[in-house]
Amino acid sequence: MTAVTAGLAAQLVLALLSSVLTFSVPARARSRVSGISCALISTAGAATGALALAGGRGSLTIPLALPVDPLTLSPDRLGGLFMLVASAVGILVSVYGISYAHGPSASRTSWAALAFFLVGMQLVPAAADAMSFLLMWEVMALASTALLLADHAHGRQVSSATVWYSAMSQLSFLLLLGGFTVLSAAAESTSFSAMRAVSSQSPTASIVFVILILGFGSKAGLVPLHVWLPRAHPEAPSHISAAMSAAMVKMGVYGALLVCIRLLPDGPAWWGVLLLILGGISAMYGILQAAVASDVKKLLAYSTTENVGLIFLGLGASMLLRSYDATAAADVAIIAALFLVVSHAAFKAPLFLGAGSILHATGERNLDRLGGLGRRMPWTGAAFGIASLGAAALPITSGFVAEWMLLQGLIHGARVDGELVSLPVSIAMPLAVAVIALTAGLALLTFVKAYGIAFLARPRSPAAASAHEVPALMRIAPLIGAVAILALGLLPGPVAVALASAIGPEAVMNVRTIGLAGVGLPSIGALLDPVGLLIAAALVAIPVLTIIVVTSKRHPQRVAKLVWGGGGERNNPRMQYTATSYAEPLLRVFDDVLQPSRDVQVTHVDESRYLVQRIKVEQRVSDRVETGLYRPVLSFADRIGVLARRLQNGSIHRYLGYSFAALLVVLVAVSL
Amino acid sequence: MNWSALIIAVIQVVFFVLLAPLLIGVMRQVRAKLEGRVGAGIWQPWRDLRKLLVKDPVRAEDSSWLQRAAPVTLLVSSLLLCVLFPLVGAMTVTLIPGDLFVVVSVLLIGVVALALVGLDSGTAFGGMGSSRHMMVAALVEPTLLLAVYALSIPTNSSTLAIIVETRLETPAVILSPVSMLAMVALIIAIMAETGRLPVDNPSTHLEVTMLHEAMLLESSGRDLAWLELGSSLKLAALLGLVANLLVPWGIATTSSALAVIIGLVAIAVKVLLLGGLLAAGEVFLAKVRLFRVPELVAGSFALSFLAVTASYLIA
Amino acid sequence: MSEILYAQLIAVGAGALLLTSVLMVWRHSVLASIRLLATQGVALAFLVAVMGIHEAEAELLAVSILVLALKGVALPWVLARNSATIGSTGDSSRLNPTAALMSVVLLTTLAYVVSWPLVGTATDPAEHAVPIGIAMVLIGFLLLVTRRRARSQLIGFLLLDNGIAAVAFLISGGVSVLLELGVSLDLLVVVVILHVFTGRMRSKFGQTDVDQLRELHD
Amino acid sequence: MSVKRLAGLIRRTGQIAEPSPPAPELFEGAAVLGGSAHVRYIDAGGGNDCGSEIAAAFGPVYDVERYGGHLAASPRHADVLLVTGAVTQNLAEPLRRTVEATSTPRFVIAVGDSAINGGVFAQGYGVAGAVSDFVTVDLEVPGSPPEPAEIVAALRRMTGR
Repeated sequence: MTAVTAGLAAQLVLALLSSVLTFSVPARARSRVSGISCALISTAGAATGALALAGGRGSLTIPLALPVDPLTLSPDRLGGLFMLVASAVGILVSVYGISYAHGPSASRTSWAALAFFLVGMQLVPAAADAMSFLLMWEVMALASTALLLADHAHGRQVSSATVWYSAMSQLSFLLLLGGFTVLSAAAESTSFSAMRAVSSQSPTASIVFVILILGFGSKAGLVPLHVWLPRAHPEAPSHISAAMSAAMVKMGVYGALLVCIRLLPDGPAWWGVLLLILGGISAMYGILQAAVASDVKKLLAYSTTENVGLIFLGLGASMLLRSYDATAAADVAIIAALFLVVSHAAFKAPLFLGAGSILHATGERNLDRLGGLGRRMPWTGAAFGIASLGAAALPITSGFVAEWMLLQGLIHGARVDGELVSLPVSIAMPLAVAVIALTAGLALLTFVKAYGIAFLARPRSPAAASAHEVPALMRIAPLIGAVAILALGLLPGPVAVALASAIGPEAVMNVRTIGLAGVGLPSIGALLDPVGLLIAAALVAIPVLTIIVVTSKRHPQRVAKLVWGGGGERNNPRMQYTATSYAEPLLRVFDDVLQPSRDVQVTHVDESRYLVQRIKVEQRVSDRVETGLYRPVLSFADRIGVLARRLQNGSIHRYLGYSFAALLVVLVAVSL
Repeated sequence: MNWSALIIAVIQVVFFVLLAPLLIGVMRQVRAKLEGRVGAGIWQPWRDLRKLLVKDPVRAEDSSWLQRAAPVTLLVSSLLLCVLFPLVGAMTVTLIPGDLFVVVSVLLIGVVALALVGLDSGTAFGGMGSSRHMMVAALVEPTLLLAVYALSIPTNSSTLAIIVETRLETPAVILSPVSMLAMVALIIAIMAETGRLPVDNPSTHLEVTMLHEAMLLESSGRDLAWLELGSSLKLAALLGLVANLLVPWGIATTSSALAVIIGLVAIAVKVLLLGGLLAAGEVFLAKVRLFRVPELVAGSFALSFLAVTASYLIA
Repeated sequence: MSEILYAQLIAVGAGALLLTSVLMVWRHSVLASIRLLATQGVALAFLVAVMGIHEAEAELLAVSILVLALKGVALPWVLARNSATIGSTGDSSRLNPTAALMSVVLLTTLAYVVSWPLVGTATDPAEHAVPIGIAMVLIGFLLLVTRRRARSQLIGFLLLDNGIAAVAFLISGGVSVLLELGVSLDLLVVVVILHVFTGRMRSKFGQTDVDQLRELHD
Repeated sequence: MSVKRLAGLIRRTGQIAEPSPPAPELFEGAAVLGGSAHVRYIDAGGGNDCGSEIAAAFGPVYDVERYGGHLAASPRHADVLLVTGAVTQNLAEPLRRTVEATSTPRFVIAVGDSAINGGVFAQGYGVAGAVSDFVTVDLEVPGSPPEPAEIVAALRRMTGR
């Protein structure tokens, strides 16, 4: 009975306990009690994950009555990492939920579902065999569906989002089921350790790889399987969307890693190319949609697709490089991918929680109607701002370190000590760098827009003008996330080493801590010390600040009534740029990709058609993947359904006829 | 910790703070001469800065702390560029080498600070400038990164100082088609990044045609001074980098006083010369339509991409 | 001359060829394209001359002079003269410029991919430049396909021919003078004919927008 | 643009700015500007005559820029406000706002008789008064309209060059 085992058991027990509590305590105490108990579940998960990441071993075996191996939970270092990430997010979400959850999302069902959602999510990476993996996966999926359905009362979007979400997550479940079935059939065992025996070069392996990647990809939100993200995230209660986007999506990533480096390591080169392409497309498409989105939660959802895309890009690049024996660069790339996982969890949680606070304070999700929140909600503003910097991958945040490592891995990948690795690599790497660069640039624009429009300038609507800072717990949770972002960004060295240890001992060779806590990549001779950078910035800033202090004594700042608007009276906030107008140039540039539908109606004055009375411009950007790929399939499915209905018209005779026909068929079959 | 590099870094910062306004002055003067005017003299930017520092800044009620913080951020990011770039000497401070991606991201900090100033002002023009500015920055980044990637390949290191040193030792690298393609791309990218013609007209008064200027419309006094100084520093540092990549000769590789002095003189001459050429060229350029800018950027992107692949596959 | 210098010069020539081809897609004005075409001809001649000097073949030098005379001077001159008389200006491309440039990138990459088996293992720097010749051919085709005006299509055609010539020189270390002479003269004839043709088109239909030429006249 | 053509252009244009007359004495208090006066031009009403003269003053012939004058795009950047024309009813308030929006120390120059005392427009039905009725005027440039040279002289008193 090791500590890890205890931790695993504790999570399960706490989950049951918390659901019992939820149903027993009275309504007014419910949120507090259940929230705290959920936080405890995640704390246990975090502790367990940390232990496992540090190398602690231990397994929890649950015997089944079925004639299959018992369910075994036994996290390795990698699993521990993901358990830690999921649990850390879980803690924030639970704490935030205590104050945030209200109405339907504070119901018994929701809180119980949250408990199971968290435990399922935290135990997926602990699974040591296909059965328990799929079980935990399904617990996670169903619980999240229930949570999403919480305020279904609020109209059709919620229910349609739920339909999309459950359809996609069940699809992914089926794919996983199929993939693992084939794999365990090949390995003649459901335990992951046995599955490693299957050769990665065999055709079976390739089939399994494709199926599983599709399954995990749809959970991770890769294009074209991302359609549920932009629907589910905006409609779910904000703390739930935070949990989904920051933690649950990562389980898809974990699955991909499980397949690529644990179950079927050293696969053929085209696996890497496939992941590279999927990731690149997801990154570009996601960030483009995010850049033109004006619903803040939709924007965040699409940016999740982008980040997952980058993660898969790193994974794919690492596999490609490894298959050409550029191991050093390969390790750097995959460590970078893991860093992206951690960093994305760190900044996406506060972003969604911040969006929740905005929603709570103004009732608005549409950036076009926000503004000036920075002064009205300083704490939320600070957290959201720092998280935006992280999402935009600017120093000294975690996102920057991750992207820096990824780029270093890529540019040093194409050559191993001066020798060209191979043609595909030398073409893939520049393309990958270009994709990352464009993605980073657009992410910059996206989050400058998100923060600038929402928190700066003047309120664009009465709701925003009357905004107020949110309760303490809802301020603290995002701020913790913000602190984490800065901590990861300032002290990346130890983190990177830990991540490398999750990959394997040989990966640890390629990364080390430099200076105070900077990260160094000895094998490719590059280093980054954010603290040093910060110190340098501080040093050069000192003279400037002294000048400011001196001059501002003699020349104090004067506050003028109006912003400069040509001296006119009419200078109202509606004149400011909105999120839509902010993204408009970009929309034009990428017109061919996004294909927005524009609709201009001009009404003339009755007297003369040369005088315009009113002009109405409507512009909508729809998800082309959805309209182009899913709609046809769905309509086809509808048609099948209509045909199927013909079979059942309720007449007894027809049913008797069916059974009679069936009987005849059986007889014929037997007689043959 | 190698102190010589540290000292050189300090020298670079101080020297470029002195040089940057002078560069702007020279460029304006060249332009004025070519337009048949007398020109305000090369010290005018200094006078402007001095004056702005002794004025009382004004800010609107609705604007936030960013109105004061962002200009400083921009200036600090530009100063950091002067620390990280190999301008006077090609040594690297041990823990903060001028790594290409770090440099680019430091550059972007300034870009973001400026964009936020534009948004914070809460005027129509501020938002417009900010939006256009960010779009250009977003589109330019791939070119920027790929160009520096191409330059980093021959040395197999992404540290600017090492790249410059290699070019100093083997000038053949400079003339190689790869580096030529990359330099052309890099220069176009820098023109776009620093808001020069043909992407942006630095001397315009028509708000509707503005990119960079439109974001400053609300700033005044010392805030404006920081923004102006920061932008000119950025231009000076980037020109200095280009100059050292094109003609690395004269840059100090040892920390002897003589070498440093030579380095100072060399970089000053290079930067001012390049600036003069730039200004002279700008006289004959018109600003392209905003929606032709992507075309320009795409062209430079194509060049930089070809530079990278070629450097792998030709040589 | 030393191997390093040789490689350097070949690389410079090849780079010039590639750069001019990209710029031809980039620029819209026909006159600019013609100037670029002339530059390209000079670069090609330079390339041939370098190879000639390196392999000490008088024939190659003769060819290079021929190339210079024809591709560097004669053809552009004919084109420019004709354009000047018509006062032709920009040309609108079917593809939007950004897409065109991106496809140039892809085509060049493709050229590298297809020529990798040929030159991947080669030691001669000249053969390493072969992909650029192929890329020129592809870009020439791109211009032929996307440009609207007959004249700029003609430029695409010439670019294509330059590409073929470049590949021929780089792989075989030079075709014989006779062959080159023949090809170039054919080309000259073609260009002249096409010019007469476009002139007629202009005089008959008022413009040379190929899109407008749908139905046959007698 | 070939170098030859460039050189030719420079030679042909040469310097078309007129030689500068001796500098007038510095306006008291303007020393703070230290030879750099950014100018915001406000047309508070009246005809466009003064406006065109100001435009001429900033043109290459009179070339105020050589004395450190510079047209600013926003009053926030401005040190000197050139106000022309008799202030009309509608523009009185915007005039006040613009002066208010200018960062101190600032100087207001009323250009032209109509700005100084309403000139021919005084008692016009739409005219609210002279500039000095609404904002404190530091310097006056008489004339209807004043010559560019006089406007330049006024600005030189600000820059002191």
